Amino acid sequence: MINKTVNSVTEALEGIKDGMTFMLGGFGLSGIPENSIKELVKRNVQDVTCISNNAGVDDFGLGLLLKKKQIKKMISSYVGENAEFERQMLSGELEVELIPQGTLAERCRAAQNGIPAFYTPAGYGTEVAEGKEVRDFNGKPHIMENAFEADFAFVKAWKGDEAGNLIFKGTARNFNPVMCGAAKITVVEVEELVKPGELNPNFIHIPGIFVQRIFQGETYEKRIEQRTTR
Amino acid sequence: MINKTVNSVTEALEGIKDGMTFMLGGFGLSGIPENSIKELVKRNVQDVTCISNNAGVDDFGLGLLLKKKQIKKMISSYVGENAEFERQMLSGELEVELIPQGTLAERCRAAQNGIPAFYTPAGYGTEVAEGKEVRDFNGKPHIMENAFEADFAFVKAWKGDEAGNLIFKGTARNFNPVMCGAAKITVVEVEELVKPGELNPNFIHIPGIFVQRIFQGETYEKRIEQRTTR
Amino acid sequence: MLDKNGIAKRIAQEVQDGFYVNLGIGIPTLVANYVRDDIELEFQSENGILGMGPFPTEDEVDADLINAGKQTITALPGASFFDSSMSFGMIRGQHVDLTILGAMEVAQNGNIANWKIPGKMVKGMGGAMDLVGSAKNIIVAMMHTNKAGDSKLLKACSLPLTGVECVTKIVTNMAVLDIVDKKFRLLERAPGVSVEDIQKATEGDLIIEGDIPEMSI
Amino acid sequence: MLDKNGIAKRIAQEVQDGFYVNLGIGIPTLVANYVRDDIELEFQSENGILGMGPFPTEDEVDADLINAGKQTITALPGASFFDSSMSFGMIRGQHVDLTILGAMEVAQNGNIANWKIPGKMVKGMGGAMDLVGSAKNIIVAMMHTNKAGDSKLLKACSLPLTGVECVTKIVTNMAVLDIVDKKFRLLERAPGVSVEDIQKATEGDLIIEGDIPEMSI
Repeated sequence: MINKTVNSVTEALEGIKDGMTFMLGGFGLSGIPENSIKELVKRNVQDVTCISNNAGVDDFGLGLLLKKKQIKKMISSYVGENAEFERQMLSGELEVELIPQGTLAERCRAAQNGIPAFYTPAGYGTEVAEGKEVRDFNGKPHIMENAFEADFAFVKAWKGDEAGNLIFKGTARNFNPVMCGAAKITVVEVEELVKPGELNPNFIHIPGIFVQRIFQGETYEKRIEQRTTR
Repeated sequence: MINKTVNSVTEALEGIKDGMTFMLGGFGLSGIPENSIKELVKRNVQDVTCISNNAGVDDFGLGLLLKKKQIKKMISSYVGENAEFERQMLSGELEVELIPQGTLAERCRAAQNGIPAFYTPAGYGTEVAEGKEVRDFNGKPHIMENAFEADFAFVKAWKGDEAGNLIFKGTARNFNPVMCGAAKITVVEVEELVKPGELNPNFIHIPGIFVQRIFQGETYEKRIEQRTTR
Repeated sequence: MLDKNGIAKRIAQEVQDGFYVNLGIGIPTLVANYVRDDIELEFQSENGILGMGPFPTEDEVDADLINAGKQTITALPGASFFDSSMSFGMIRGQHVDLTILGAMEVAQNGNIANWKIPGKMVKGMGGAMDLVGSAKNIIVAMMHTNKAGDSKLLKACSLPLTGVECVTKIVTNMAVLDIVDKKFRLLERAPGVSVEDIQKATEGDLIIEGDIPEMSI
Repeated sequence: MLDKNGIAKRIAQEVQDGFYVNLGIGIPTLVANYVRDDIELEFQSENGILGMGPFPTEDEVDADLINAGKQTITALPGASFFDSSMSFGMIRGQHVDLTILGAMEVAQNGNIANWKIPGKMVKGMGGAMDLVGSAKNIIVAMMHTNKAGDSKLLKACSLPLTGVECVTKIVTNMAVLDIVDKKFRLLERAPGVSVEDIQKATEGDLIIEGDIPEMSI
């Protein structure tokens, strides 16, 4: 068993530098790596490119990095919940690349799996296809998309063991599994870190081989964006 | 909940025809759809193309179809355990397309996921690359591979529920999950068919949307090829 | 003239037995409330759940269980959770039978625009481009005209596109239409709305054949 | 001259702390028996397990738990099971650190052939083409010559290739070699084997620099 545990978020983020590209898991505020994000804010790393489906809200998630203007460029699919984001984007302070959500997921998965490029129909005939190769398969046009390249992936799992094996919970799974192993270094924070053998090997969502560092997060706010009840 | 259960293997294989292309899960004899294979032999469907990592052994698995000369073409990665197979292939009775195991898996997964083509380094510079597009990514040559097209996928899972949700066990998982939804009709046999809600939704390997028909297999021999003990 | 719930009610009639359905944010979400209960169907939400149930009670609220609109939800028996790659595999692989989504504009060739107003509003496409790029069956739910009274059913979209020649049906507060030969074909009128009202509110070419029945909802 | 276990023992020295290792069928499988127990490592088997353990006891035998050689195995604490797509994602994505496999022929440019003898034997490549197409670190374990006494270390492969310019190291019953400037470089001799013996048994160009030490195994 190869032990992937580190003792703290400080140790987990060793090696982050200005100008790097980060992947961050989560959909909306669900399943975001809260502890790693806080540490990124604290270290004040600058000019970073973030690949993340959303950009948080004004006072939580990636919104915290946006507020401090640490982000040079965002690669996302939906950013509608963040006023500061919109302001920085429309004023030109923030570079933004919007791409289809499924393409975002698959470009992560491609990086994880050593697939340099693939074809998808998503975005054909739209701005998204500009400058990309178009090719027909079965009479239907598709565009070629490339695997992402990133320096760090910050992932949040529910449970993990010391070997880096991960289990996610509910819809907090989202982009987290496909970002594991999709960057040079994958940093995972978990709600509960257990000993090897405590997780059923049949129900591990992501094997430890895709993870370089794992630590137990200190606290989780798990903020809900739209608390809707019946 | 959309109910996918059928009452028997007979009902499950409704619509199979001579000349069709089938995908069959399993690695060696582990995780093969034993009941569907028996029924294919019984129905004596002819001139079929089989996409399956291996070709069984002389008297079990796909070997049973080979013996009856039901198979026109095999698409596999490794066929070394089957003397009758080798005889038919070397004599030219059987058409054989050998492709790398990872490419086989990914071409299934591509079909499942609506990815018509992708690039892989596997097989570059070998017979496998003949006639295929070669393209450099990051200075390394890759070949383009297409998603498979198949009429039926025959899959074996450990447990399944009436909604078609599946759980596999151990290394009997292998190619089974990636073939679900990769053919026009996916037929799944399980060791244990349970009611919806009995499987933990967090630990379902394949959601029912990828499955058209599910039934409980009558018996499982689960033959072991290399019984090795210490 | 229909309200939002009326549009949802009418669209609910399009949902068939055995359908996996993806509902967009806004009016489409309301469709779930009006589907007949004698048919089998499952709702997929692209953030990673199949078998989505109603909103939770206060006790059931779980931050780890939301839909694509970031609303808290529940999971029905037979539900499953999965990652974003598999979720869009379901969509791209045409395993989802019906997609219902909103739009800012629809053109008579089936083009749709719903993610960006240059210089003003840029929320992003989310999963919409994947959905319209692959779905066999796409119903648009929207108001017939915008707040300024301008038609949203156009000869050509003026906003950046979400997808090309993909919309199959449109249900608005005034009418049900489909797309035939790159034109809008009027199928049904909303209660109290005349064919002339619809003609006036539709910029694109409109096919009107025979008597146009009133919707029954 | 080494026997198969000797080759495996020597290769075991190449396994480093923290390595994920894929072992091919045959001699490579034996490597697991000789790895130092003071380092952390995990064995991956491409049919879908990471953290593969030793063969089972009679009681532990499970038809649903085999390795890529179809042998019954066990799973260690911290193991995981996965499908073939993810398994080859680990391989193609270069997450596996070391691949050890057998060969029929290796050429001095790093080409390898191990899956087909035209007209005679066609077992198939299994996962070998994926492994050699992506692995950063490929060690070939094989006999220096074939049963007829002909060299398996060639100027150019005569059999259909498995991969091109990919082999990094070769451990045979006679020697340890790596590949430099498209030539074989002799690194170590097996006990009792002279440099001349190796020269005679090697068809490809051989770089011999200084004294060639005997292996310590």
